[in-house]
Amino acid sequence: MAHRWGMVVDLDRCTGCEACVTACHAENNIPTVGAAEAARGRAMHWIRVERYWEGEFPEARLTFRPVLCQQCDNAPCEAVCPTYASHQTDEGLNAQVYNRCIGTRYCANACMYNVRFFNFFHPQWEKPLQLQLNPDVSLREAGVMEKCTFCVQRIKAAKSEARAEERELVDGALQPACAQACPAGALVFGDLNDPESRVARLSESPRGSKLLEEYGAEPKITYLQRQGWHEPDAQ
Amino acid sequence: MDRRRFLKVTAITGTSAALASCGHPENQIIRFVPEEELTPGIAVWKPSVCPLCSAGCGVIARVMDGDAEVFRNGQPGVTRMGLARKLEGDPAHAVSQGRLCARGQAALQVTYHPDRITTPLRRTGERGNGAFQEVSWDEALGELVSRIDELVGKGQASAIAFLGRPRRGQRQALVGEFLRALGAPAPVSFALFDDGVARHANELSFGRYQLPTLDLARTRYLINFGADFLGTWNSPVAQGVAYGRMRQGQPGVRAKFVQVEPRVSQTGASADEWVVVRPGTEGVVALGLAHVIMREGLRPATAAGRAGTLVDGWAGGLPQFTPQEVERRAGVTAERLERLAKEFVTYGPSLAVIGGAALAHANGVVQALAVNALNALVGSVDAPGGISFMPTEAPPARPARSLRDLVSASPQLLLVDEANPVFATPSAARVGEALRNIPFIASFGSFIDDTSVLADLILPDHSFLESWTESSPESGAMEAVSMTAPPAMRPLYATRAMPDVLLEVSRRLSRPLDPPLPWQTFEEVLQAPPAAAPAAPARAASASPVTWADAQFDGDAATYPFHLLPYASQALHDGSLAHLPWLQELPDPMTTAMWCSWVEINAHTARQLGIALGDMVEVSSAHGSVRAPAVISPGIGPEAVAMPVGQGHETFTRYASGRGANPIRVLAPVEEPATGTLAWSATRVRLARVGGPDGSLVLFAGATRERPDHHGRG
Amino acid sequence: MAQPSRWGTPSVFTTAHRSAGEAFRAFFDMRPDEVDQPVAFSHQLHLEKELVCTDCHEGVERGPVAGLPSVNTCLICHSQIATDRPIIQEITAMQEKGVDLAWRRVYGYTREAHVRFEHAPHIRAGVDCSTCHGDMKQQTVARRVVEMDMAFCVNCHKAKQASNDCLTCHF
Amino acid sequence: MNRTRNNPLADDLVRPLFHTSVWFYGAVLVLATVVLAGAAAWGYQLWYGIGVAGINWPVFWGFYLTNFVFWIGISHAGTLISAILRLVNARWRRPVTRCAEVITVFALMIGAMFPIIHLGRPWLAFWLAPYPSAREIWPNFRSPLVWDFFAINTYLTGSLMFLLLPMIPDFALVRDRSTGWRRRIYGALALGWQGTTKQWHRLESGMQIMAIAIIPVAVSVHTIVSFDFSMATVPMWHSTIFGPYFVAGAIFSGIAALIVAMAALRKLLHLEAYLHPVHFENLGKLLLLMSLLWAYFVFAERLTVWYGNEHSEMAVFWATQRGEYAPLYWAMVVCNFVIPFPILALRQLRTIAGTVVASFAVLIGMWLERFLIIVPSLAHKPLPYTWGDYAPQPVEIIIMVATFAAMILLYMLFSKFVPIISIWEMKVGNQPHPPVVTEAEDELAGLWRARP
Amino acid sequence: MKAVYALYTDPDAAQLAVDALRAEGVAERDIVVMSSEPFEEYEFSHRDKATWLHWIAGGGGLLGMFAGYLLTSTTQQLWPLVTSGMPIVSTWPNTIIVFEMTMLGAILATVIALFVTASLPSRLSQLYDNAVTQGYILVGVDGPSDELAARLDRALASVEGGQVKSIA
Repeated sequence: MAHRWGMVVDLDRCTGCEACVTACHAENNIPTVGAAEAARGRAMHWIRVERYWEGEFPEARLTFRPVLCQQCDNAPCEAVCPTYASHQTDEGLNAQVYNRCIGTRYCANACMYNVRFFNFFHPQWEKPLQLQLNPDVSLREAGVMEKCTFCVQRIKAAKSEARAEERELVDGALQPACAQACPAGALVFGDLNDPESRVARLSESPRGSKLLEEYGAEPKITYLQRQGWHEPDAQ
Repeated sequence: MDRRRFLKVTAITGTSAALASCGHPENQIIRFVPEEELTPGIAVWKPSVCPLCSAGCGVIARVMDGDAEVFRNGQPGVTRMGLARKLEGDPAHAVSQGRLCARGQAALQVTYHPDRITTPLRRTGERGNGAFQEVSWDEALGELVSRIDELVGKGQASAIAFLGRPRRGQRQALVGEFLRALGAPAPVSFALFDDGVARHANELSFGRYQLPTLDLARTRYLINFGADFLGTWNSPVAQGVAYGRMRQGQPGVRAKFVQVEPRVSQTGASADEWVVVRPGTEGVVALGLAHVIMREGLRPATAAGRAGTLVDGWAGGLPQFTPQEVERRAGVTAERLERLAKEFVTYGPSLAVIGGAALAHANGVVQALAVNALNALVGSVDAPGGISFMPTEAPPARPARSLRDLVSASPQLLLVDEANPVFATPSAARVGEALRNIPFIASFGSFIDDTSVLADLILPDHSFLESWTESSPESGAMEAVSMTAPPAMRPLYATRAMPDVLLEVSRRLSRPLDPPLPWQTFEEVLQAPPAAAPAAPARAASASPVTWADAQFDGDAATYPFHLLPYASQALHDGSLAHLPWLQELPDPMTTAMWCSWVEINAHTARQLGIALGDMVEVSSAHGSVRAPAVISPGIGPEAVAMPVGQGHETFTRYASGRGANPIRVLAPVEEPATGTLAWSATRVRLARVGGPDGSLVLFAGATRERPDHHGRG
Repeated sequence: MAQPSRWGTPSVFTTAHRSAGEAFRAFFDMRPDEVDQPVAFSHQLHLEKELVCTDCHEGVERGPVAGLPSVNTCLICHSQIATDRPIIQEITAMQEKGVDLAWRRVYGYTREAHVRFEHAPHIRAGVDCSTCHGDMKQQTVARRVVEMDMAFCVNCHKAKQASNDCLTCHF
Repeated sequence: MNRTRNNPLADDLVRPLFHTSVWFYGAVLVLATVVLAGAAAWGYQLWYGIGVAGINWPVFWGFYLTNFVFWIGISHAGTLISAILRLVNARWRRPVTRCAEVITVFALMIGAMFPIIHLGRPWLAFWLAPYPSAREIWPNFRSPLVWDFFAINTYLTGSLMFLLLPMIPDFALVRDRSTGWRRRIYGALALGWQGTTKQWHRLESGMQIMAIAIIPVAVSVHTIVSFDFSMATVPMWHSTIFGPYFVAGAIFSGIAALIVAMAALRKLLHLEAYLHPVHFENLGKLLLLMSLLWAYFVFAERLTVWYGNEHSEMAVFWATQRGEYAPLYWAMVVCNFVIPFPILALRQLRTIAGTVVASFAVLIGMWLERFLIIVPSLAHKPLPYTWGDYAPQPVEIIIMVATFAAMILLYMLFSKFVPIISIWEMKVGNQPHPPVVTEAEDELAGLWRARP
Repeated sequence: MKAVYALYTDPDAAQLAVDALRAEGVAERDIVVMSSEPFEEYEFSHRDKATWLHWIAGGGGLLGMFAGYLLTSTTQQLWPLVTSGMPIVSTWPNTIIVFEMTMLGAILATVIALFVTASLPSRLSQLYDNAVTQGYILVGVDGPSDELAARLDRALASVEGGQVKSIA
């Protein structure tokens, strides 16, 4: 059976440390845009840690929520793309084909999660910072939309390696950079079609919900809600 | 017909393209024969150690071939070489366990930083103006050796000083050996957030000059007094891993996490309960908890053992720390304290942690002792779910000298290894001025920062990926961890590892060292390490109890109504990482700010002073003032303002120079008396709006864009 | 753009084209079929001597990139063979000086194509080198003889029932 | 009837083609400079990237798409109005039709440029067109942008034909009155028109069919432009009212543009004899109707959003109602309703000057409306963390100004080369045979009543 | 004789001239009437009323509809890419393309049919007079025999207010 890649984000584990953010930058050749451009709202973070305050001092409470491309089944970004740069693969990935992208930015508007980022200018690396670039990942040029790919290069490498060695993929061995870096283990990645996989079991959790579920985009990322503390019954 | 064929038909041939592409300098540059066997496009994982903080996480570097611009024999060219492309936690390392924090991930950029020093430099202009000229290693070493020779010849070897970052392991031991053989005083370690207070208190309470390992995974009740253990304190990766297990490690079991601090830190954000206290009264709360526990007879005073006897009045049940008294002093209601105390003792294993701002007071040691005693009282020392001390072959030793000792000794020659005291000390401490008066300074760091800009000679070190590395963390794992790793990649530039430079210097000295150092290279040092430096005599475990002292603050409350709470930036830590663009552009988890400094202000305060988001405010202490844009936060009390540390470098590469403001500079030079560490939370300030937004506040999202009525949607 | 680097190259690495002409040529995929190589290496001659591709293009079975040989590779044989030829002497001299051959690529895709081609899976699938590179026995200095446009790849993938999803090649 | 009946008319209307004042050249020079500045700005943007515009994350669409919708709206001036009036055979339409149709064609051309200017990689815009290529990939017909491509193409083709076909007899007229190079050019343009009864009849019935065909196309174009927004689940975009709302808005702004253009022509080309106050009055009534319709749509849209009280939509709602976009929002209401309504409703004010003032207000108001549909919604998408804002940059402003200059320039040049009032249709209008109704009687009836 | 014609300013006169030509036995299709405006009120302008233009437009529309359907459905099946969980051949959105193609087909068919049936573009025929665009109505016959020409000449002259001309 084909894979269906998905993720579970455990908000109870997330500490907001942003290890995932830098890991993603390093893995996916995401450019830093500099202070001036960042001030104009052009910073690119395929994964970000949203924080929401509730209440006021001294009862203020904070929740962190890592948000990345939700890899929706009914992705609103896909249909609106005039050139098929955005479409669904048979493994459930919400593909972004850079060479096909003409930069209408319609997908980014259609995406209610705002997880798509646009190369307003050509990315620049002041030499020799370009030596840090991952040769397995494309460098996106100006005018091209980009977003989280679930580290498709890792998926492809792992599948290719498994095929060469004539074995099945092992659950947990293949991880996107963010999940791999996360110290608290808040991000769990895997194959939703494998009922034994950790991600499939966790996504059944009663704590689970989808972000902006009411829009019906059917994301493949399940958020496990943060829990409160209750006094244990027995000592 | 495709585009290509179309053009062929129109008879535009490729000749012009070929001619044009010859014009690119890349195609004219010399290509050197690769020095290593590489399979193109295949990644190799090589172990290394993250050098950015003292946690000592083992990392693995993904090395792949690539074309690097290099110099060979003074000739510019390009060569194919193995290049580290990504860092990840080493799954086999007991501290990092395959995980890595944001800063560790960004450590990659240290190697490839465009402003890295590539060859030795000699100062040419005025000290501090940043003018250097490139010199050969031979020349540079010759100059350093002649300076040392001169001092040794005059019998002034004791005027040679070494200032480095707190490091452990063979590299540090080698420095000690070198200095001892030279007849110079012991090396001095300096870092802003160096936890000397916590170590000192642990030595008093438990006989270990060491930071504890927190067994969070098995804790069921955690009270944290200000330690940013999920962000920047101690061993954040290991603690993060354990925290994940504490939260959702076992089905149906979830520990309670109470954070006691005056401002919500990134760690505090994850707490189930935030207890606001006045700065410097964390220990009062701890002692209040102990009082309730003992009063209720839940634990006997003797359970705390030595840690308890160190606290004055412990045996009598701490009568002066009744809940009412705690409420008066710390601002925590008596009912809440009673409840917390009962919960803490009931739902064990429980654990209390103190660190960070709570210890950065003049009464830091007694605060730490209070928490240590509380831990001991509930049996959380060396117990599952409590604190323990990692058994290490070379236990951490109390430093023999401090920065203050170094400065007051007016050395003639200073060797600086990546420490940046000019940035990280209050201007009132006048460390920069003192350094300027040292006749000769040599720096080993890879970058020109606020301190090394004063150097006369810069002898650039390899990056950690290019040199042998070692990890001997003092905490983070239950078992002893020690590793060494060979270089992950060849050096990009004409740099040399600092230990190798010291060994080379020792060989070149006109009067040979006695005894001579027995190694030729750092690699040999790692294979046959020097004997551990003798620890400073363990402080006589004085059983004399320590009396509670209230935290003292610089500046009177009438003129300076606010406590200034500097805190370690999640991205830039103590500022030593401000040169890495990935970290500069990492949104702060609490404010989403990037590339800037800011002042966190309570909404009520902001309203009173007429300050809106992004307005420029001036924070003034009795010792100076800084300006930064305001961020209004519900996570800080009305009597405090907070500022992240990390920005405000005068000189520190193109990415950090002249960016933001440095709150450390305006602090009062108050020290914790027992350890001499800076009490960086002990300064009062006043606040004034000095202008509208100047555009320096760069937010990724959030604060400007959020309305109070839309919180927590989802 | 900032000052050139110490290598005389631009100090900034960017995906931008440096001139309108370069952008134009990239857009129309205008590349010479033949390029000037540092030495006139004859594939024909070497293949006739029963060398095989993987002798010099070592990475082709293992990784994404076939790899272009360095002078070290040349001199594995030529430290003994044909050492009297001027071209071999030149190469020997280069190795002594530590200077490598700056081969220029003949095949490959423009950056805008975002094609992430991997050799190894194709070799494993039994695709012959000549399918994409032509019969090298007929070529002296390698030249581009196969037009690798998208139809070329897609047709082969169709014929061999390999995946034709966009993410197969473009990511 | 005598032979002189028609000639003064033709003389009048052809005169601008043969006599050009210095002022004209001066104006062309100024406008061309502005247009060239816009072209230079676009070149700058092409070279450095779309980032020179003010768009950002998350406001990915800004001025360019505002102008796109605005100009496509303006394009409804012409063809739609003139087609409806042609179908209902409103007498007073005759001097108006060509003015209107020209607006359509030029506005469409300018409008269609904006989505291309706005692309990140405009050199690949041809991928929107369905054509067989080696890639075997075709456009995604589910994308509203592809619908736009088809709709605008159809509309542009139709409008162009609708404009050009009735120009042929007038070209023949100019051909017969000119000599030398002019005769050759107009001779070619006239396609050998002779005016046989068969040609006239085919032309008339062809125009009849075109008028029938162009109305649904025009409606579809602006509906599809509205689909660009309403297909996306962006707060206050995802609304079924958008189709008719946009069409009404388009006609609204189109009529306003027509009134302004007619007033300018009347003044500059001295066409007082042909463009009477009654034309302005009738168009003013239409404008009044559309203003009321617009107000109705806005009220319906706002009421349902407010009543529904959906979280993310309310964020946009309040941002426009009393937040950072409120000044623009209320300016829009003033321009689209508060100013035009009294002017157009009161007969005394419904003069040429009055309607022109009202039309200018409407043009500004409708531009603001497009801006307020696009930007506040994108700035307030469902996750509050991602809220943003937008400020236009010089490049966007220069290009926008240049397109206005281009519109005026094209209009001026057109009126210099083609009789701006259809001469033969004027002649038909002057034929004595139909029962003559006075202009006063004709006022409302003439709008909708077919000639017997 | 190449042609015989007369120029009238009054359409009533032109109508009389047409009737006169008919009376002379000139076939309906040989009578040429040119004017600078259509005269729908007069019988002479209705001689070519019968036309297939509406049907051709409809046919063009059908053709466009069919082309639109083929274009959308076949290209979507050619390389079946899933977007947004929609079916490969998505009827609703395709309807929009089909509609636009239908209208485009109808418009193009109309224009082409108009041009073909109205013989546009063409060179000016010999029987033409610049006076037509000055408001005269030309009534004449192209290429009559000499004998017929003389008769027509008279017939045209018999209508008041005309200037009879001939082209040799």
